[in-house]
Amino acid sequence: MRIDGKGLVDRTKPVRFRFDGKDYAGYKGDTLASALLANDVRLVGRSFKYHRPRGVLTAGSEEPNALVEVVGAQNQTPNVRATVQEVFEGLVTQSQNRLGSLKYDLLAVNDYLSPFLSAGFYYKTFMWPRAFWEGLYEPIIRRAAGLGSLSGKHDEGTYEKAFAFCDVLVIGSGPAGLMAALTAGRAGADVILCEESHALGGRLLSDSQTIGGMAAGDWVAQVVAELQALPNVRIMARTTVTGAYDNGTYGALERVGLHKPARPNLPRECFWRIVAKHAVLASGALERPVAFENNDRPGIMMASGVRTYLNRYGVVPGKRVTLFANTDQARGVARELMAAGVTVAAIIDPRPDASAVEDCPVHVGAEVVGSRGRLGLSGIQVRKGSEVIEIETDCLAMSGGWNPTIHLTCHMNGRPRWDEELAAFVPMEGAVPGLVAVGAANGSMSTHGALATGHAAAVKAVEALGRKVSVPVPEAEDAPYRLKALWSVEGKGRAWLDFANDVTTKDVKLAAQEGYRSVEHMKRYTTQGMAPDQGKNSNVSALAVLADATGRGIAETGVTTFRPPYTPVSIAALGAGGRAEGFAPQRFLTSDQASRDRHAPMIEAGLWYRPSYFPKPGEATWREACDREVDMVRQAVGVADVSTLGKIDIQGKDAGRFLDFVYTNTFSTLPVGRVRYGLMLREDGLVLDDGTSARLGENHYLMTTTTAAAGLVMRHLDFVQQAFCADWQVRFISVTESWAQFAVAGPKARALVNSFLEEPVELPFMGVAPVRIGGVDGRLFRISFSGEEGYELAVPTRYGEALFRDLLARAETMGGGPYGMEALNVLRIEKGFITHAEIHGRVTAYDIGMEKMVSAKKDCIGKAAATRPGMWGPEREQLVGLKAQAPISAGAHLFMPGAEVHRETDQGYVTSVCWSPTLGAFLGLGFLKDGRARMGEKIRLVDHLRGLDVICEVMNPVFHDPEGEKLRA
Amino acid sequence: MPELIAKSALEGRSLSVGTVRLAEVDVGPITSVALLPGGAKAVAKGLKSLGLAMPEPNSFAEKKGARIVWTGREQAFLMSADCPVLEGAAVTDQSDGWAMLGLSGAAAVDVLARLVPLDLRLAVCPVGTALRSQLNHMNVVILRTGDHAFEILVFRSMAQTAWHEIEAAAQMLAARAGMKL
Amino acid sequence: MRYSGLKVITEGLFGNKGWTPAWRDPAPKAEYDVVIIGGGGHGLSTAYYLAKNHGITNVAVLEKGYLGGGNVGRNTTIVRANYFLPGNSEFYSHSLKLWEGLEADLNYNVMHSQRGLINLFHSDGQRDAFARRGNAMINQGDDAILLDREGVREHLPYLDFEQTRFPIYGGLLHPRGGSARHDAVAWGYARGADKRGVDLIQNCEVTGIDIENGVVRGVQTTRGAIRAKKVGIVVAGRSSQVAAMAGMRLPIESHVLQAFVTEGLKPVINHVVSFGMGHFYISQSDKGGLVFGGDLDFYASYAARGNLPMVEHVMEAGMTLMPMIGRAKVLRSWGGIMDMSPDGSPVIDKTHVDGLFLDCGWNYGGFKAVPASGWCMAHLMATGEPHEVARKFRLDRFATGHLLDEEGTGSQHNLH
Amino acid sequence: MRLTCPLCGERDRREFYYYGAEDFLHRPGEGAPLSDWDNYLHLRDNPAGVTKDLWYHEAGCAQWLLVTRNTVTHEITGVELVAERAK
Repeated sequence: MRIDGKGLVDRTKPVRFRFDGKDYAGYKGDTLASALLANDVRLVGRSFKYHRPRGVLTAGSEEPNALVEVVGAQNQTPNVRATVQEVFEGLVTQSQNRLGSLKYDLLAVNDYLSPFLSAGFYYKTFMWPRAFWEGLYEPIIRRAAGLGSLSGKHDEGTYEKAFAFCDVLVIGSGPAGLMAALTAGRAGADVILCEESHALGGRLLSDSQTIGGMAAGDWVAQVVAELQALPNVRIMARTTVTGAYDNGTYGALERVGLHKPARPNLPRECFWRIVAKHAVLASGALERPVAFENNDRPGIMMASGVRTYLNRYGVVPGKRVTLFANTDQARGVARELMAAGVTVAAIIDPRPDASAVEDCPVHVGAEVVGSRGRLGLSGIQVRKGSEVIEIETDCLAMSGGWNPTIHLTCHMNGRPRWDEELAAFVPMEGAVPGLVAVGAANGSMSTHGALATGHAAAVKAVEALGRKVSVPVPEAEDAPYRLKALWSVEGKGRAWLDFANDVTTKDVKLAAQEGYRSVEHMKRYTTQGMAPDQGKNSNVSALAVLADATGRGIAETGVTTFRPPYTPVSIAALGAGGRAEGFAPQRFLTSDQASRDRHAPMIEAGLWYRPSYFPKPGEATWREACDREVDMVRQAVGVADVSTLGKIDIQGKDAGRFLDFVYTNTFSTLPVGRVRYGLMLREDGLVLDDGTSARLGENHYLMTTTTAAAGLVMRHLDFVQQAFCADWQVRFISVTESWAQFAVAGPKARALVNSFLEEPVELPFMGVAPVRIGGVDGRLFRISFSGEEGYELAVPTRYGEALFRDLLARAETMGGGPYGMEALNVLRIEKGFITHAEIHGRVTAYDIGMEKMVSAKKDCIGKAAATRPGMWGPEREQLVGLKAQAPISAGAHLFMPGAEVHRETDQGYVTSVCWSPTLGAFLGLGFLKDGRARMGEKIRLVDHLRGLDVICEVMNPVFHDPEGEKLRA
Repeated sequence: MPELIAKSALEGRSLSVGTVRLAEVDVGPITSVALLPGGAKAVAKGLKSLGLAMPEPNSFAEKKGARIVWTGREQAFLMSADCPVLEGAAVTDQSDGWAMLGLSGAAAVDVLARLVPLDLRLAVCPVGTALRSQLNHMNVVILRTGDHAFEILVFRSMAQTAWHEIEAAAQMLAARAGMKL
Repeated sequence: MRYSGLKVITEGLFGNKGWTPAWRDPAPKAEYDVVIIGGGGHGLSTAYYLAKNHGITNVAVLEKGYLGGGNVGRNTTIVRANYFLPGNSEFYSHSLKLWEGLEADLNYNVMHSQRGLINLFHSDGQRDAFARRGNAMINQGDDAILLDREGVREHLPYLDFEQTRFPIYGGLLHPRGGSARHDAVAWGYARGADKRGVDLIQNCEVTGIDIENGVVRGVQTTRGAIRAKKVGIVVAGRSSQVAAMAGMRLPIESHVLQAFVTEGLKPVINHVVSFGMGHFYISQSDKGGLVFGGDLDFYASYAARGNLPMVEHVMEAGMTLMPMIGRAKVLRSWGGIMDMSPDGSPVIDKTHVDGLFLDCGWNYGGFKAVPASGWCMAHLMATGEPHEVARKFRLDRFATGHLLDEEGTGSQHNLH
Repeated sequence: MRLTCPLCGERDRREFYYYGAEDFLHRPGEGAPLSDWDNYLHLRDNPAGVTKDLWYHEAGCAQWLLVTRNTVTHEITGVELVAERAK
């Protein structure tokens, strides 16, 4: 019901929205919860386990009951707090976690079965027969559990992430936060003020008091106006600081577009990483419920919630309101309701010494012991001494006192301190370096306390920044906070602690009875605190009940750990930018467009895209194209872009010495103008990478790495140089991106290459020379990864596309053309060249038959560790070639022909395979126990997954031209 | 003989979104100058011919169209000028390895705040600052060339991704514009 | 007390008044035959199998905090046997078989659910590597099925097959893989061990290990000295500190691994799914929360909490792979302390001290190993000989080069 | 988490690569026994408290850093360049 003359919603701007198929009207500034309450909708959800009818409990993000689905055009958003979601024109929402309608939820039967569904019941049953767990019980449990639903469709929303930096981060804009922001802002510090709600002011918007002689709302407006005018203050509304991380880093979620209809490019949410030199936590406090029998009916609400709906939204959730509270502060709710013309049927105050003087009946020393009303509250039972009276009411405002909102102070493992007087946990000072809790978050419950501590923390922060400031603290109420702790009311029935997960005092007591006495055991056994509200409404009360049940004090019982996020954060916001190709950068070759023009399917190679093959008309499969390309290279000439290989330019007098140290073999003796294959080990003796390095000048080398290991090798070289030889005359830098490099291979390679050169060069095998191509300085290498006479032609990247297109055009006139990754792979397997399929991190130089490349004359990285006894010898699997007449597969395992096939008879495995058009056979590379001693043997290849069982011949892995005559031609 | 046509990474592309302008910038030659141990004096002498010196960390300097940018320990990129002979340094041509993106406009700093984990407040990052960092998952060098202007050096092969991500950030910012508290 | 459906009903009818404690809360005795340091999953299962398999019941489990408070209570609950190196594959195969009979054995429903685990691959090379793994699994007697892209689509239609950065080539399905309710495993073993006479002593921190002439004599604790003929160190997460009490320097570096759970949702993910091109794996709990994680934060840490870069990486991986989870909200994030070894495999071995045994180095694969680790550690402690499925988990294998490196990333602790 | 690179200044953890303990700097000399290599490559003090470890400013200046750090609180008390460290 809406009350005239109350609230901050804009009554000139009505808004239509929908809930469970029915249209309602609210106003701009309403939350879904306030608008539903204004429309007298009390039943908004069903509880998690028992499917009990539930209504709005709070007016904040801690809401455990009023969770709904927001339905969008493409996606729906589950578990949205109706108390946070602002209404807008066209908002469509629906209730969740029900089977049937919200009113007639078939799963409400669980409520009648509750005696059998007590804490941990599932650990004790559903065990027999075994197959029934997965087949029957578990699917039923899974369907009944859960809350809202995802649509199952890709989230098409827009999300954003951002960084921000400031001197002082103020978290919360109640009296303490505003005062802190104002103080720091006036001092000239860079301030970020985050407020979870859409409006600044915190609880000053929810109650009626005066600050500095003016109405609190006016004071808020004045301060906000000043802050907005300060260029050094950034106000972030609708922004929840969700986590405190190391070294002054905070995570924060800004709800950018959730209060508006979707718009192109408008982020729904933005996840901020805020780095702050100082932080002031002014997050206030959360009111806690009291556990009494059936305290979960729609219409039973937190007193602070009732107060917020009245003052901020102009809504009363009932016609006959009752108040059950154990503090003087909560009385204000009743007074404000009465002042607004609402009937307050009774105040029930458990404190025997509390005042009985109000303009309504007051029962002191009394407790609410029960309630009635199936889908909404209709009455309560109140016990006063031995007498139980019935009071008609449709809204009970309850308050068991306040818990300071200390969560962020615990995110770095800080343990809070129990304050007996407040009957609450307060932050341990310094628990998060640089963060100071103020106001109610630190147990200063009065408005004056909030203003004073907010001011003091800001003064301290700005002084640490070397600034000075003088801001008077305005006068405000400073009433003492006086309560008698009341966690639960004695009674027989179920009294809820954790509304969201349906955990009652009985469950907590049962946990204690069964030995789950540690607070962590209790939490895990009962699931208390694990629901969407993260125990905000129940943690302290539950552990108080546990403390009582185990005969310990609350301080001794301790709390469970608060972990980030403070309120749940969508995966999409935290993962903004990751959608589709955004997950990792895309790297494109200069030949990319030319390859696509020829319809080459492009495949991911690390971050790069490389052509798989170049189909010709009439070729139906990749194999046809691949076979043709292999043949083309072997018979004529092929061109491939190999620019993705890592290239590192190494200079200095000690460059050769440095290469000797990082490679197993020697490079200092390499003549200028020559190239050598190098093998690089990790310090643990296993192969890191391989590649060729060229000596371009006396003190100048060019190292090549594999595509996959380019970054790894650079990091490795940096480490070796900086850690072990920082004083050597050597410097290096990546030139991978500086050069476009093309392999030209085949019997006609020389002719093709020479047709490009201003002056033809005669290069020996493994030679390198500077060349000029069409007026451009380039480099020519005579190296081969195919076994044919091969060259690599390098030009500055800007000329890459032109050179590639020209190379192809001329190659085609010679019966040649481009070849892709598939053919490249076949060519190198035929030649027994290894890639990271073979050097997969578990192989030694010995395993690949290169132990002789480990120079005995010098130390090198990995040399010593490779001598460990387990790193060599016949027990190890060694690189072999495999040849078969039937298809074989990489990933297959090897066995002795005729032997049984199981782990213990396993002899090795296959790493690479191909059909070799050159040899007319299926070829493989693999690792076989003591393989080098077994050339010529037959071996059985078994691939269960692909259904292959083939006898292969074990061979030297260099199948094609084993003497290398073609290379040197 | 072939006629090799040069192509920059983004072929000189430019774009405006809201108040932000993004364009590929041609900076001419880029040369890495890495001091060898004991080489500082000789390099200083060589750079003097351009009126430049090895820059302090996190800074760049310009003289008569030439620019020298700090890029690491005892390392700098000389841009927009041919590199003189420098004894005492490893000198490596980097002209083709990078693409330079110019980003300017009142909201340029807000665009970068979406992508770069750096404190770019003017007081902390004044004009003349050069920072090696990341733009999302890409390594970059970021130069503050004006109160509202930046230049971003990104690996050439990733230029398209960088472009796309900056553009997307700018569009989201533009969509926010006009939304008040 | 025996748990059963009937018992739940009768207790329910009588107000659940008859349930008795799942375990006793005994004071430590002056002497035991065996002391197990560490009341986590592995320590509790070791005690359980010492009693059950070897009849050794004069055993104390000493726990610094509360039972099951370490990694067994803060993992992502995945149970699988999909290793490919001999030494690992037989061990995890044995463990999975124990899981399959665990409810009946413990009379405690640990909710072991074999929902199937799918490792996705995104290139031909990855497919071949997974084929090698799958074949090894079958050679070991376990199960594996190689799915192509369409096969994956049948199981996981919600993946982004069109736009994801690294296309889905297929997946390796391990039908017997799945998940379990982590706390219940610790509690089930605790209850089983307690029933067989083992003393479970909580809030009892070991402060020293008594060694005389190379022979272990007992331990010093915050609750007094306890003599013991044999002592087992089963404290993954704190192995280096406890081993240091016996003068040992371990091949272990401690790292933080974060994990995440969302608010409850109606069933949407049936399998356990892992992404091959970023660090991301996910399943949905019976309560409805999506439980997921990624890689280590990568820096050595005992803080049991992480930082945002890895959080964001995990979420970005989730968004490129299965953007339908975008609107699920992360409810809670936490961290566990991992014993990272230089080859990614564990140690179950004797030490240089007679009577002192070590079970450590579980990296981030310790949960599924709980049954077999306890089984093999109990075997080792009872017989003095390694169990046949754990004989390669030697402490000296790094020195000798007999590595068990499934990832192939080498002697850098955080890369496994 | 933020580290202060001696060259680049204070930066987000995401710019850095982590290797491991300081031990990796103390490479055994030629001919050292294999037990020295076991110590170097594998065995670690792994303290719950102050440690020194190796980070690489991969997205920044490409320098290796020796960081003094508390593994329990994550407090960082010192960062030096490996290439210029006091030996």
